[in-house]
Amino acid sequence: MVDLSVDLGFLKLKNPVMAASGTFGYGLEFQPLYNLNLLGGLVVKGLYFKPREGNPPPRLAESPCGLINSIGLQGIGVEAFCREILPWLADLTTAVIANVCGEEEGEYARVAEYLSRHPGLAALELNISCPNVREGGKCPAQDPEATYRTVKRVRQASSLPLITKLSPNVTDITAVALAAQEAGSQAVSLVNTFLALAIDLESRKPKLGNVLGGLSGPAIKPLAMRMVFEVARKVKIPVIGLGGIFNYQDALEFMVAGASAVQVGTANFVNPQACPEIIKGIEDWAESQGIKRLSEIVGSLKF
Amino acid sequence: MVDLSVDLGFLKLKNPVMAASGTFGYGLEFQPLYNLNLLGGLVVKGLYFKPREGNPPPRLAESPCGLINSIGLQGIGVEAFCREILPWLADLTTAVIANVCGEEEGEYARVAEYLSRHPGLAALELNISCPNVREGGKCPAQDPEATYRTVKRVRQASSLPLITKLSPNVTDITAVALAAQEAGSQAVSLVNTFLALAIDLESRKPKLGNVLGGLSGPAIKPLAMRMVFEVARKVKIPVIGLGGIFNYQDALEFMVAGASAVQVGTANFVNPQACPEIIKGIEDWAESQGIKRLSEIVGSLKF
Amino acid sequence: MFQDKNARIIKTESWGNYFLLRLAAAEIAQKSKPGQFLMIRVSPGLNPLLRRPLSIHDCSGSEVEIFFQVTGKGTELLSQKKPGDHLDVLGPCGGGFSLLPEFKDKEIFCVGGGRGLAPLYFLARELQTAGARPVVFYGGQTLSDLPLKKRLDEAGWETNFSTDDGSFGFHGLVTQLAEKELMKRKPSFLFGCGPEAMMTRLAEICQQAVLPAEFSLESIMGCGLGACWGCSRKIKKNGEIKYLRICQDGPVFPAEEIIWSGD
Amino acid sequence: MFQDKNARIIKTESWGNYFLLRLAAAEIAQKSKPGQFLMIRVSPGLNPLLRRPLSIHDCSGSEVEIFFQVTGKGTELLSQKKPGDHLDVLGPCGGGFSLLPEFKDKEIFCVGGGRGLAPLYFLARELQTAGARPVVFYGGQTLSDLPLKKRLDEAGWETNFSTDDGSFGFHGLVTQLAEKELMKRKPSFLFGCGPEAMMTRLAEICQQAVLPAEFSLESIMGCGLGACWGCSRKIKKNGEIKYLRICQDGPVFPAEEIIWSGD
Ligand SMILES: Cc1cc2nc3c(=O)[nH]c(=O)nc-3n(C[C@H](O)[C@H](O)[C@H](O)COP(=O)(O)OP(=O)(O)OC[C@H]3O[C@@H](n4cnc5c(N)ncnc54)[C@H](O)[C@@H]3O)c2cc1C
Ligand SMILES: Cc1cc2nc3c(=O)[nH]c(=O)nc-3n(C[C@H](O)[C@H](O)[C@H](O)COP(=O)(O)OP(=O)(O)OC[C@H]3O[C@@H](n4cnc5c(N)ncnc54)[C@H](O)[C@@H]3O)c2cc1C
Ligand SMILES: Cc1cc2nc3c(=O)[nH]c(=O)nc-3n(C[C@H](O)[C@H](O)[C@H](O)COP(=O)(O)O)c2cc1C
Ligand SMILES: Cc1cc2nc3c(=O)[nH]c(=O)nc-3n(C[C@H](O)[C@H](O)[C@H](O)COP(=O)(O)O)c2cc1C
Ligand code: FES
Ligand code: FES
Repeated sequence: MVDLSVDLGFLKLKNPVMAASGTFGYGLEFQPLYNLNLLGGLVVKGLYFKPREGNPPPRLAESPCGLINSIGLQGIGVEAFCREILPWLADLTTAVIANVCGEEEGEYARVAEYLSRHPGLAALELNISCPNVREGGKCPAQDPEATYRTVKRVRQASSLPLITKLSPNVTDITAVALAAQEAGSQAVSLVNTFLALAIDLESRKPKLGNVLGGLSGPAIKPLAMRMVFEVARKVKIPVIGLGGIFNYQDALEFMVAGASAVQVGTANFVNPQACPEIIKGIEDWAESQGIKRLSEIVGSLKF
Repeated sequence: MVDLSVDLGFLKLKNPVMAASGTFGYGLEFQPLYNLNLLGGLVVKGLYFKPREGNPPPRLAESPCGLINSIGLQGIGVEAFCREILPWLADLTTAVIANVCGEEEGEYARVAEYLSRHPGLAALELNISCPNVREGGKCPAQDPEATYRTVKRVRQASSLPLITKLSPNVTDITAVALAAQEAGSQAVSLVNTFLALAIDLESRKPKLGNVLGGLSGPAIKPLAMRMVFEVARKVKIPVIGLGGIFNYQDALEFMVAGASAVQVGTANFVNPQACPEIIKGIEDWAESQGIKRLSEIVGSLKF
Repeated sequence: MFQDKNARIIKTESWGNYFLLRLAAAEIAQKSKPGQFLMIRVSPGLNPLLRRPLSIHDCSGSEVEIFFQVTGKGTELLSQKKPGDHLDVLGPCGGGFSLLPEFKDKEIFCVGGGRGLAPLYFLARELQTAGARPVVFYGGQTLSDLPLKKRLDEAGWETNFSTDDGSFGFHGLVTQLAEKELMKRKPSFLFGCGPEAMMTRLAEICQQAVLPAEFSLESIMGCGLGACWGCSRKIKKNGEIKYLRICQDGPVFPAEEIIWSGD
Repeated sequence: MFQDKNARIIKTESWGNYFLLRLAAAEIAQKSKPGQFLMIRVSPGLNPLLRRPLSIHDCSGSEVEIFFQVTGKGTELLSQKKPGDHLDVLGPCGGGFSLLPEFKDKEIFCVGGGRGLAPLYFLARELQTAGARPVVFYGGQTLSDLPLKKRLDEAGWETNFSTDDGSFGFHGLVTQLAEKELMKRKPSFLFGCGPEAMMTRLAEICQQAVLPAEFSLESIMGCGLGACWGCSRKIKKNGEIKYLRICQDGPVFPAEEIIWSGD
C-alpha cells in the first residue's frame, strides 16, 4: 500500500489531486458521476461578495490543445454559497477550498471574513490572478506589491489557511510567489490561465464576447511546469501545481518539478472521470516503482 | 489580382509571409523544396560574432500541439555567414533578414556593424528574446530598459533597418515594444518562444539537456495573437506577428489582430511547403472576399 | 448522468454531409428523454479538446441515436467512425421538452430546420406514444438537406417538407410553411429547433398566434454538466434577465423566456 | 529531396508490435539510397506535431518501404494506416551508408538489433547487387522480435539470428554472435544499427579487430532537413569535437567519429 497523503502543514490531504476552481462548479455538478470523497480536495468556483453576472457570451473558444474562457466569474455570491451549498459540502470527507475573489482589496477581505465564519472550509484560495474581470486582463498577481497588500489584508481578515493563486502573465513569477509568502500565505497555487485572443476570420470578430480570455489545457502544460519548477526552488511554503494536467503522468511530472499537490482543471470537461482516474493512476505507478510514500517524489527532478 | 505587397516603410515585401529565424536554417536548406523567391522574406538563423556550439542534446521535445527547443543558437558566426552564405542569399529577390544575437550589448552592436558592411541584407532582426542562452532563460527583452539600451546601441552601429524581436515572457509586452520604438527600432516582431519545462517521468530528468527550453507551435498561437493585438494598438511602427502560424487562416488572423506581416516558424518542420501554401491561401482568400489590397485588413478586428 | 467510455457504434448511415450513428449505451438510453443531449468525445487525442454536444435523435431499449451534420473538425472526426468503433459518451445531459398530459389527442407542431430535426424525431415518437398527434415540419435548402425524409415518411405521423429552392415539398422557408398550417389548424403547442434566425421567426409567429412553444437552443459547451458556466446566455426568468446555462437550465426553453440574438 | 503529400500506401504487414508499410512515392524512390530516411507526418492533425524519421527499409522502382516498431503515439498512429490511405512523406533525407567499389567479392557484416534492421535490408540488397557478400546479423530478445526472419531467409544472402533468451538462433546478444563470427571470418567492413548500447559495444569490437565500420544514429528530429539543429550530437570530425546534425551530416557516421553516449 502506497501512502498517497500530502501534508501541506496547514492541511492534510488524503491524496494530492484536487479539482481546480471554476472547472468543477460548486462540486455538486460532479456528484452524479463519482464519489467526491475520492478527491484529495475540491476548490469551488470563484466567489465574490455579491452575485455576479459574468461576461457576455460567447465565453468559450477552442484553440490547439487548449481552451480559452472568459466566464468572468459568474456566480451566486458568498451569502448564497454559505447558505445553500456549503452545508452540503461540509459533509464531505474531502478538503473543501473556497476560491476568493474581489474587485478591490477590501472585497477580498470581506469575502474571506464572511467565509471564515462558516464551518466546512479547509482553506481559502485567493484568486488574484483571473484575467477575465479587469480591463485588458490585468490582475493583482501581476505585481508583487499588489499581491503582498491583498494577501496581507486577507490574512488579517481570516484565520483559515491561505493559498494564493498566481498568474502566469508575468516576467518573474518567483517574485510574486515570494511576496505572497512574505505576506503570510501558507501556500501558492499556480497557474491560472494565460491571457489569450482568438479571432473568427469570417466575421473578423473576437471569438469571445469579452475579446480576451484565459488559455488553459494541455497547450499550457510545459509553461505551467516551468513556473512550478522555478517557484518551488524559491519559496519555503508548499506549491500546488496546475495547468494542463490530463493524466496521472502529467500530475506526477508536476510533483517531480516541485509541486506538493496538484489541481485538475480543464480535464474535468474532457473526461469527467479525470480526477479519480488520475488518483488511481498515481497509486498504481507508485506501487510499480516501489514508492512507499508518494511525497518522496516532490521536487525530485534530476538536473 | 490582389495586391499582396506589404510596405513596412523601411522595406517593401512582395507578400506578408516570411520564414522565421531558426526554423529555416540559412535558407539553403529549403532550396530543394521550392523557389525561395516566392517568400515575402526570410530570416536566417541567429548569428553571434563567433561560431557557437549551442546547448547539449537532447535539444527538442514535443508537447501537446507544441515544440520545445533549446538549440542555444548553434551557428557559424557572422564572418563565415558573410563569406559563405550571404553572397548566395543576396541573389534572391526576396527580402533577406539577419537575426542578430549577442552575449552583451557590445556584441549585438559588433554583429550588426559587421553585417551592415556586406551587401544583400534588407534588414536586421535583433534577437534580444532567446530564452535558451542565459541562465534561467533570462533575456534583455524582459526589461524595457535593457531593451532600450541594446536597440540604441545597435541603432548607432548600423544603418540597416532594425526589427526588434520581443519576448512573450513578460508582464507587459507593450512597455518593451514602446522602449524598442523609442530607441529607434523601425519595427517589432513578436513573439519569440515561451520558456518551458518538459520532464521524462521514467528517468525523472528534464527532456532537454539544457533543462529549460522555448515553446513554439500551435499551442502558443492564442497567446502570441493577444500580444500582437496589444502591441499593435500601442506602437506606431509596424508589427510583425508570429507564433503558431500553420495555415493561411492563422496568418490572416494575426493580420486582423494588427500584424502588418507575419513569420512562419515551427510549421516549416511539420509541412516544409507551409510558407508557399500560406501565401497561396492568403491570395485565394483575398480574391474570394473581393479584397484588392491585402494591407486593408491589418488591424481590422471588430471589437 | 452517466459517462460511458465504451459505447459501441452499432450502425452508421450517411447522406452527403449528414450522418446517423446508433450507439449501444444502456444506462444512458434508459434515462433519456426527448430534448436531452449527449456530450461526445470525438477523438481520444487532445485536439480538438472539447466534447461535442449532440441531441438524442432516437432512443430505444439500450440504444441511442445521434443525427448530425459535419460543420467542423469535431463532427468530421465523428463522421469517420465505423460500426464496431467505440465512443466516450456522457449523458443524458440537460432537461427535455415538456411532454404534458394535456397534449393527448391534440395536434402538436414539431418544426425543424436542417440538422435541427435531430431532437424532434425522438420527441414526435414520444408524443405519438403518449397519444398526442405530432405534426412534423422539416425544412432545408434543397432536397438533399432532407436526408430523414424516408424515415419520417415511415414514421406513421404527418410530416410536411419544405425546401428553399422548391426541389421538394413546399417551396419556401419552413417557417412560412409552419405559419400557413398553424393559422389553419390551430395546434396546441409548438416545438422548434434549427438555426437561430429560423427559431427567432418561429417565436414571433407563435407569439402573434398566442401559441405556446418551446425551443432547443445551442451554444458552444465546455462541460455539459452545469459546472463551467461557459454556455450561458441571457434568459428571462420570472421577469428577470439573467445568464442561464444552456446545458443545465436548458437546452429547451419556453419561447417567452428566450432573448433572441437578433433582439 | 521531395515532399510527397499523397504517398499512397500499397501494402501493410504486421507482426505484433512491428509493422511494414509499402508506399508509392516515385520521386522519392528514384533518389533513395540505403541509410537514408523519410520524415513522415503521422497524422494530418497537430498533435503529435512533428514528423517521425523512419529509415528506408527497401526501395524499388517507384516504391519505398518502411519497417518500424510502435514505441509511442506517432508510430501507433502510423500503425493504424491501411492500404489505400495516403501519407505526407518527405525524403530521401540524410546521407547513406558508404557503398565502396572495393567491397566487391568481400564479406560485409550488417548487424541489426531489433528495429535497427530496418535500413540494413535495403543495404544488404544493394551490397549484393554490387557484387559484395553481405552477411546479415539480426538479433532480438526473443523469436517474436525477429519478424523479418522469413524475408531474410528468402533474400539469398547469409543471415544469422540471435535471441537473448535462446528461443531462436544463437543464444545471446547479437554483439556476441557478431564478435564470434568476426574473429573467425575477418569481414572487410561492418555496418550497424540498433540500440545505442548495442552499437557502442559493436564499435568497441570493431576497434579491437581493426575493422572499419559505420553506424546509423538516432535522435529526435525537428526538420530532417538540416535547418533546425535540433538533432545535433557530438561528433569527432578531423580531430575536432563538434555538434553535428544527425539528419544532414548523418545519420550514418564512421565508427571512429562517433562519441558514444556512455563514453
Ligand atoms: C444541446 C445541443 C445539441 C446539439 N445537437 C445537434 C445535433 O443533434 N446534430 C447536429 O448536427 N448538431 C447539433 N448541435 C450542434 C453541434 O454541437 C455543433 O455543430 C458541433 O459541436 C460543431 O463541432 P465541430 O467540431 O464540427 O465544429 P467546430 O470546428 O468546432 O466549429 C464549427 C462551427 O460550429 C460552431 N460550434 C462549435 N461548437 C458548437 C456548439 N456546441 N453548438 C453550436 N455551434 C457550435 C462554431 O462556432 C463554428 O462556427 C447541438 C448543439 C447543442 C448545444
Ligand atoms: C534517422 C532515423 C531513422 C529511424 N528509423 C527507424 C526505423 O526504420 N524503424 C523504427 O522503428 N524506428 C526508426 N527510428 C526511430 C523512430 O523515429 C522513433 O521510434 C519514433 O520517432 C518514435 O515516435 P513515437 O511517436 O512513436 O514515440 P514518442 O511517443 O515520440 O516517443 C517514444 C520514445 O521514443 C523516443 N523518440 C522519439 N522520437 C525519436 C526519434 N526521432 N528517434 C529516436 N527516438 C525517438 C522518445 O524519446 C521516447 O523515448 C529512426 C530514427 C531516426 C533518427
Ligand atoms: C471555465 C473555467 C473557469 C475558471 N474559473 C476559475 C475561477 O473561478 N477561479 C480560479 O481561480 N480559476 C479559474 N479557472 C482557472 C483554473 O482553475 C486553472 O487555473 C486553469 O484552467 C489552468 O488549469 P487547467 O489547464 O488544468 O485547466 C477557470 C478555468 C476555466 C477553464
Ligand atoms: C528550433 C527553433 C530555433 C529557433 N531559433 C531562433 C533564432 O535563432 N532566433 C530567433 O530570433 N528565434 C528563433 N526561434 C524562434 C522562432 O523564430 C519563433 O519566434 C518561434 O518559434 C515562434 O513561432 P512559431 O510558433 O511559428 O515557431 C527558434 C524556434 C525554433 C523552434
Ligand atoms: S457547458 Fe459547462 S455549464 Fe454549460
Ligand atoms: S532535424 Fe533539423 S537539423 Fe536535423
